[in-house]
Amino acid sequence: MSGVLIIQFVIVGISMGAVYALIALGFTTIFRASNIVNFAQGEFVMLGGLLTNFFLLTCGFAYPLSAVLAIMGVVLVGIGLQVLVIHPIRQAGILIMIMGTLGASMVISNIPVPISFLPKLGYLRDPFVLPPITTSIESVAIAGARISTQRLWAIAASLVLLGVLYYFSNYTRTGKAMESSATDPLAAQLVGIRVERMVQYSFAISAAVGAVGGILITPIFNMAFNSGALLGLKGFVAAVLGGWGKISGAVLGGFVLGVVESLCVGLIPEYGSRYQQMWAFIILIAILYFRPKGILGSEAVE
Amino acid sequence: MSIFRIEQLSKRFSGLTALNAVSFSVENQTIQAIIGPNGAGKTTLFQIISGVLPPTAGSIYYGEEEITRKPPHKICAMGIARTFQMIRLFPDMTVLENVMTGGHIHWKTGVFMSGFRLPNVRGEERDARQKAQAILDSMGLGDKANYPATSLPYGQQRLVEISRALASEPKLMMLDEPAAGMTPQEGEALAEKIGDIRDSGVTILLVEHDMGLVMEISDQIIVLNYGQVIAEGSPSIIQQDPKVIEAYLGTKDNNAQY
Amino acid sequence: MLNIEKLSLSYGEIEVLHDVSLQVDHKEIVAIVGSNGSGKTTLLKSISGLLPVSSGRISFLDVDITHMRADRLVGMGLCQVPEGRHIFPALSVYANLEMGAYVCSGRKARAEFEKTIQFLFDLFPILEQRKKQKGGTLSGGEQQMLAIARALMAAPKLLMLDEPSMGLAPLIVRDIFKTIKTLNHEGLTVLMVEQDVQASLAISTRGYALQLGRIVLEGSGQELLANEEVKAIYLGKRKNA
Amino acid sequence: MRYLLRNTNLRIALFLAVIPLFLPENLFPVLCLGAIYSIAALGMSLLLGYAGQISLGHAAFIGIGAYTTAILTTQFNWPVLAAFAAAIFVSSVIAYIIGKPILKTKGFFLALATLGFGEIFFVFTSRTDPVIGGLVGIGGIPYFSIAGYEFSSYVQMHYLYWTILLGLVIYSQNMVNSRSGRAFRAISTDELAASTMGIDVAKYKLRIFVLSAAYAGIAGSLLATYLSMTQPYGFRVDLSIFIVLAVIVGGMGSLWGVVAATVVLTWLKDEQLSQYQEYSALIYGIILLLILIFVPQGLGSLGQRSFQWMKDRLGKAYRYRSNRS
Repeated sequence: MSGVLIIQFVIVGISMGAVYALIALGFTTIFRASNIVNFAQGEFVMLGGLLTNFFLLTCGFAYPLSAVLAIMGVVLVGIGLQVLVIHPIRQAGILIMIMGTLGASMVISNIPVPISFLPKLGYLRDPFVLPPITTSIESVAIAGARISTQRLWAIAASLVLLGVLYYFSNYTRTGKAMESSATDPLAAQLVGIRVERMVQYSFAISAAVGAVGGILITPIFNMAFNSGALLGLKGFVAAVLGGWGKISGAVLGGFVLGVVESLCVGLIPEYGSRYQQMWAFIILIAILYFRPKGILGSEAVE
Repeated sequence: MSIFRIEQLSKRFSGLTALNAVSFSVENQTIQAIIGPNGAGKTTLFQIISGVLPPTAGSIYYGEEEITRKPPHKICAMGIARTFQMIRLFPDMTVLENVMTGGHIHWKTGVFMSGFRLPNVRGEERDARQKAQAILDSMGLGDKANYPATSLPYGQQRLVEISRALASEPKLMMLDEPAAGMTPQEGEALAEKIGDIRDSGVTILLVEHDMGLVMEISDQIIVLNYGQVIAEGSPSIIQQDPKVIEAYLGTKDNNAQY
Repeated sequence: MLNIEKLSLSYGEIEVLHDVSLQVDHKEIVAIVGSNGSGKTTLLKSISGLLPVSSGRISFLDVDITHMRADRLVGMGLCQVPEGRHIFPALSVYANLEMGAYVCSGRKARAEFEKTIQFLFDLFPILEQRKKQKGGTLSGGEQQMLAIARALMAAPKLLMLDEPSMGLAPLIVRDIFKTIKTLNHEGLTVLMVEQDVQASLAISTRGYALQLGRIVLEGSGQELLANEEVKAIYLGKRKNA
Repeated sequence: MRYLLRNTNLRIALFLAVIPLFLPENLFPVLCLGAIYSIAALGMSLLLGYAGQISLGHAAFIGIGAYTTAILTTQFNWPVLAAFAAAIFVSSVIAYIIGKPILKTKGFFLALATLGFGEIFFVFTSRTDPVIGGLVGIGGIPYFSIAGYEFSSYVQMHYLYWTILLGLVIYSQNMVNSRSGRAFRAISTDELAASTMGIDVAKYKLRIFVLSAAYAGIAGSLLATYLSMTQPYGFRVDLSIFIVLAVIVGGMGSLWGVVAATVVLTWLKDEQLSQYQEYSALIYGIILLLILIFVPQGLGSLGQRSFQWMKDRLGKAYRYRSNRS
């Protein structure tokens, strides 16, 4: 195995990890505002790609406009999820919450199926790929390894979103209020924070983050209406791996998971790629056993 | 003879010192009360003794054996039982089942065998039931055995909790505010029951706010304040101790300054 | 100012408050005393909208607030310092105070904010020293001061305090009660729930004694302090002993 | 005799014994599959309803039972009964190994970890071609047989499955009402209080996890002989969700309730929804959400609640009338 090839796998891993990081950020955002784990997080990613594809192909809008519309659409879905599903079951306990978000995931991912029977929308049932964001330069060379510009976009965007979310939750009034309503809902209400509203905000934000992840990943990854669940689970694994509940942990976990997964695929002959979708969960079980707090250490996990 | 001893026990929670080098020992078959203002560290002390929280420093001895940092189920198996400040009965069980659960350590049938209703399993179950019923009878709750535990009034739920703790046949029993939420009459009855339990050979460690009850039944009192032992002695000594009056009962004469 | 009529509240089957009626007038300090489990905290929580009331009526400044959400009450000027302080441990002292002013937004509020915070720093100099420290690293007494200061940031008309003396050394309790008295002189109405009967009744205009969810006694602070029954319940001198 | 008739288990057994005489032919598969899934749901009911621990990976244990039976009977020519026993053993052992690390977690994390385990099982079976046949799976599994007697018709299978189920219900009832059952119920509501009663919480959680996986292994083994084949897609997360849903709908603490719910849900899924093909997942998801939102305590509680409501109504009407007279 040549050094260049290893670098290649690492860079591919980092770019995939960037998307895992965005999904993990979505989990973290909701958890920090409500102590809820949203198992439908992966659907936001899928919808982000799907809606962009829809606006781009079917409506013929420009790429940036399509992306913005798609993000707005996914945000609406996120808020709808909170209002229609999460809110009614918020008192019913953790089991119902898990089942509720799983059920929502099942519904969201299958909504494209009936819609696909409308004229011109048949492609919704098939896997799809978005065109890359930048078409002029296809790839650049880094230390001898070739890397597509789309992958660089994914890395850059996840770092920017990390910065934005970090600033938002630590330095803005609303960000602090969101976190306060999860750490101490009683105290939050007593200073006049409307806790329910904060939970809605968190769903909106994490839907937006997920949608961005979807837009970035779809040009690299064969997306289909049912790919959301697996992506969501891997994002969750990334968040646990980095340190549950921490913004920095989500991002670090995402990158580490992406790189480890990519190296497993690249370095283990034959079995590495054959069992590609399995490594993340083996890492998960190992981390739960040896260091449930994750790399950066989280207070949320005992 | 002392049955139980604590040496230099400390507990810090992220910068706050809840217990600061607390030492004391408990004589066999006595009622030892621990009093002090809310937040003085009494409940933390119970949590540490029963293995729920690890101490930051110090050690705990039961008889001659050190039990510091043992898990709660081992501590229970050694003969130390407790009740909780906020009642923690198992809500989906009847009163009798709660007490039977308290006797968990005395029976043997494992998970896989318990599905077969073999004669020895049935016999064990019958014994457990009888013992639990006997304890409830002695606490005056015999007729409430088949009620859902949380349907009883507050005061009786406290008695169920004590019965549940008794079912493990402890040598040392820790009661965390047993009289809270009881009417004065219930408190009186409780005081009598606690005395009976001591006389049956159980040592009692008692945290209680009802000073009347404490003064009436305790053999020895420890006063905690700010995580430290500020006084120790018999009820009559404690009642006269100026430091205790200052910390706990409040000083009447300096009200004027408010 | 605050008027409670025949308030009852149950948790499931068990009724924890029975027909509680009380009122608080402008510029009063009213103390509710009672032992653990008497329903004091439940009462305060139901007033501030944290627990749903089964029956009865609560009005504040002549507005019916019986079923109003807790966060809206803060905007109306009804603030509570909860039992156990409940400061935000991960936020700095300053950020805690900022959160206290959450309901005050807009430019005018910004100017108010600086004034209020200066006033509070004068009142609690220790908080100014610890401005940048995380709330969770403060001592118990400092946390209690922060909790009170945070509630004051919302410019309350009525401040409700739940066990402000809990877990604090006597000297600090004295400080806190002195501060409450000072605030009251400046025009703040106070309703507090306390276990420390001596200290709380001594500074109160009026008091109520709560036992097992019922108001059993009512009177001026001094009257209650002198009352034999109060002594019997709270000072450990049994009537029959 | 009258005592016997009052015994619920016996009444249900009698009902099940005579029902093949009256049932339309096309409902037999529902009853057979319903019984098989009920066995897994029963295990889940012990784990989730009594001990309060969630698992979203039980489809994998069903799969392990099915694959063990399939491999041993088709490739090693084991008798079915021996393969059946091996299936229970293998699923228990794997549950023991996997349970140790993941039962340290709770709630959301336990859900994720078990979900991840299910995913590992799926990826492994679908991507491994030698011995287990990859996505195609294993076919040609013989019918269940005991000492040469083969259960090959629906009626025979009906009696076989329901007899096993009845035995397991009784076993579970005994366990629930024993020292261990109380320990599980204690753990589910208050781990801390349970541990101060001398209950070794970690040990008991592992035991019940293994036991419920053994139930799943039994179900899997029977499923393999019923379908005469196994495929990775048969043991995906939707089956795990199905089983958890059956426990929720049936009522967390009611064993026969869970069985009834499983049969109804099997009918809904295999008979009704399967007609809608591609839409079935969507409709199923919507039904799942509606159940969670409107009857989170299960349909058992719905029955109870409407009964209570009727009683209240009747009581009021009665009082009203007597006041007027």
